[in-house]
Amino acid sequence: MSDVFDAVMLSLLIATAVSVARARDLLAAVVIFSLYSLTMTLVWQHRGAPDVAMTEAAVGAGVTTVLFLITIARTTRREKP
Amino acid sequence: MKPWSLLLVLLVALPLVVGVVNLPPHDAPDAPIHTGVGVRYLARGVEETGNKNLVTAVLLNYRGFDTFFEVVVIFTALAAVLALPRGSAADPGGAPAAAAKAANGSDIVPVSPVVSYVVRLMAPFMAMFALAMLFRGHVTPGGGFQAAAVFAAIFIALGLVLGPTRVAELVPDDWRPWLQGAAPLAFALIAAIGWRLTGAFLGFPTDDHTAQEAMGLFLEVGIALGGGVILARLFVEMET
Amino acid sequence: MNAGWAEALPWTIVLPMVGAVLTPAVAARRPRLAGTWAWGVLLVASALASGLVYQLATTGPFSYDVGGWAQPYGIELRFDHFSAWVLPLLLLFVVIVPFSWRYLDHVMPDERRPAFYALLLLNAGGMIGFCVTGDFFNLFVFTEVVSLSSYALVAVGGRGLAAFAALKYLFIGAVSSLLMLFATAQLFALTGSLNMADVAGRLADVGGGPAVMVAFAAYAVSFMVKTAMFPVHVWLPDAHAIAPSPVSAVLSGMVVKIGIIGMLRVYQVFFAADVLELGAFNQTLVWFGAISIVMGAFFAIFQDDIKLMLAYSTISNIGYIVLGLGLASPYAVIGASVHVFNHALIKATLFLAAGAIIHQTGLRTLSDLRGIARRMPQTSAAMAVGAVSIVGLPPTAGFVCKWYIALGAFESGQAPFGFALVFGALFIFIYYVRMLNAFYFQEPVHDVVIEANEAPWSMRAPVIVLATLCLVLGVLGGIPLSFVEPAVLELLPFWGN
Amino acid sequence: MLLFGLDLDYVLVVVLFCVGLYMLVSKSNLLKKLLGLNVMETAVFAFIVTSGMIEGGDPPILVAGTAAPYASPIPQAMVLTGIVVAVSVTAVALALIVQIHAHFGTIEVDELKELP
Repeated sequence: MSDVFDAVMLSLLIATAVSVARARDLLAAVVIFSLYSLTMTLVWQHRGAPDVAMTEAAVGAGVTTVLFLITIARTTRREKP
Repeated sequence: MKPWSLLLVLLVALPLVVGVVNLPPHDAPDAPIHTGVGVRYLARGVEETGNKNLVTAVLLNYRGFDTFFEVVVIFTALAAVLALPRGSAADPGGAPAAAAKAANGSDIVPVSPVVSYVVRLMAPFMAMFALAMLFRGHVTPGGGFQAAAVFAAIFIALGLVLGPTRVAELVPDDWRPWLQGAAPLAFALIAAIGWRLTGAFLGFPTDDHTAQEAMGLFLEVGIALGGGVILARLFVEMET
Repeated sequence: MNAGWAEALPWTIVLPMVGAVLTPAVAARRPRLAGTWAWGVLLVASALASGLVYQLATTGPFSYDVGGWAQPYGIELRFDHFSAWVLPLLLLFVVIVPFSWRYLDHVMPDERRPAFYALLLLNAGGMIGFCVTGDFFNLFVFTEVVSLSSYALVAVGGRGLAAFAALKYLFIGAVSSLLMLFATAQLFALTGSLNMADVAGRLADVGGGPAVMVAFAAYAVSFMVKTAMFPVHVWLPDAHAIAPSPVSAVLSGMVVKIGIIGMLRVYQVFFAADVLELGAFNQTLVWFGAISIVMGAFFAIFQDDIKLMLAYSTISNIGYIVLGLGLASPYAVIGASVHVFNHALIKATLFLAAGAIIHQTGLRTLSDLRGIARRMPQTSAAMAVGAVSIVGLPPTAGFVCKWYIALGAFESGQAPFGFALVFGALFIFIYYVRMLNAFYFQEPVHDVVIEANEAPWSMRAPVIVLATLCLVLGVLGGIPLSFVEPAVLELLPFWGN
Repeated sequence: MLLFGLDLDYVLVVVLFCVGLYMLVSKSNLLKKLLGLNVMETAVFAFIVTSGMIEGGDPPILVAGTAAPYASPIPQAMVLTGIVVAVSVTAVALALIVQIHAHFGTIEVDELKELP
């Protein structure tokens, strides 16, 4: 069971990280990045680090994402090819 | 794909892989990480610090000096953002374009009344959640930083609904410098008190659990308050 | 355990930090008060630091257990001969801050000053902490305080290019910090401890191996980036040239040196554990150092912008220090350790003098500043002293260190590098002669230059004090040399080769 | 998890680190670079948390309902500090990016380099 959870989560991590790199729409990239952080949160919760998981969820996925969104609103949403 | 970047990444990846696969297996109970200094924290942490959550014990007691400068790092981020040129024309570093944009009035996107209502309804409950994390941090997961992030989230959510300037008014101007510095100042104060009580900088009286708990709580409140205000201020500074 | 001045050790770090946090409150009504406040805080911190150095001189290296936790369970602060660098560092800050009082008039409006001085104080406090900590993770935290404040200080002078230079610096610096965190985590996974002395003991039990080697390499690369050595120097010239002059003096003179101090700390651990064969590594340092010397000097020749020229000369001088460390012979290492300080002094002189000229004329290229010595004789004289000093001619501070490093090259039987050093000095000589020629012997082409006046006293005095120190330390150069000698001789037997 | 004798958890961390590094060095957009840096940071944190795990271990919170063995608390404290540092660096970088955009009207390095 645990191995299945690990395998799913780890592949999700790689998939999200690569999608962040590939997304041309910056808004999408930021949202996927926040998904990446949240996946990481689950992994850490699973690995006996609830404190770290909560901090990452609040700071890494929450505050960082909001700051990124504000920046996109003030700059640009498209990545030039 | 840019070949040079790929080559660089591979050049970095190779040693890293060699480094990590040669580490002791991470799950094993006899790995150095589980036989090193951590043994004492697990064996005597509760008795020496009064914290059942040993992560909090490490953060505030054993390695409180690190946490002191961690909160200094967030303060540095705020000082950095405040030291950067503003959009005003009087500012030698400021650009005229930004000044024009600022004169144009706020560029806040109108928020739907439903979202606005929900945010205002949720704010007190989120605050309660943050307080629960703050005051139960020594026995359950959570603590000052997490509470700070939730406080900041409340600020930011309200800011999106009401506009950043109105949220900024929630903190009186006279208090602002003290609230922003709350976390490092709390640490400096506790360090001095510990020095007085135990003769060691940032020392906690190991035999007096009431005093220990009070000092720990003071630090957590300081971190939550200072961290929350700084994160919220960063948001306001970037929005305006 | 904690006797005498040792009690002041944590407070010396905390004082500038708390001073920084209080700056906005102190200067809430009158923003200009921030400068005076920062100066006062630094003066008190220097007084504490002199107490620490006095203690070191009388009783030898000492340590302080933060929170009273016995080692290796808490964080240890350790004050040894390399940490003594905090005193000159603070004294240089004490000279640089008054210079920025008036200098900032053209750079930023009053309301941003409290944040600027707060950043300067945080930078100073972070560097003190970096030099005295005896704990690997604590070292990382202080690195971040120093780096983050440095990124911001680069950008305070203007939008646009300054922000872009700062951002480049931030990206490279953040990767370097990450490598450092990675190395720390790896050492922790290998030994289960973070205290430097304890890690050294446990590493000896673990023995060598690829993981230990990778941890060492990660530290080495991370610190090389921080010092801006040859292959990873690209961030430095723009960042240091575009920052306001007092900031350039801090960055070029002091912040890049944390890489050297960090390297010495990591050496102390890995050498004491005696788990790595370091001959090849030292040889790499020697080569990169030599290339940095020649390349930095070479690029400096083609710069018209005086601050850009000084920035390239920093790369060259860092090359001298790294070359000295890599040679691993007593003379060379002593010379390199002292050059950490002497270069800071000389670079501060040059950047502040250049800043005074830029502040008075608004011009910053050699071709525009022709003939400036007629109107600003004192500043130009200081600049000349700095130039002679950095070339390494005898009666000045720069001579002693470079002489020692060259002696070291011959001593360790690597004479060709001694010649590289001389060759580099020749290049450096060329570009400073170019500068002095423009300042003293060419006709002014700009009306601003013809009508320029000496800078106000708050700017002129720091420049003159620093230039005088360059001369004084040239004569009394033996004092710092004999001060670091015992520490170096203690470290050297493990250096390997 | 082991695969072909390699510690897969650790190797995965290096893979994530390299994805981030690749973004940082090859993307021209400054925001994408910064996202890459954040991916790298999170990967290093994952490495540290993983190094503190123990087989069948509980979180290091010594209350009723948990039992030995416990995961090591020190790596977790290190990561908490690291996360806060990371968000500080990100905030400063974003402020700089906003400034660059306000001044030059672009955040693509390729275009910024062509400006005089």
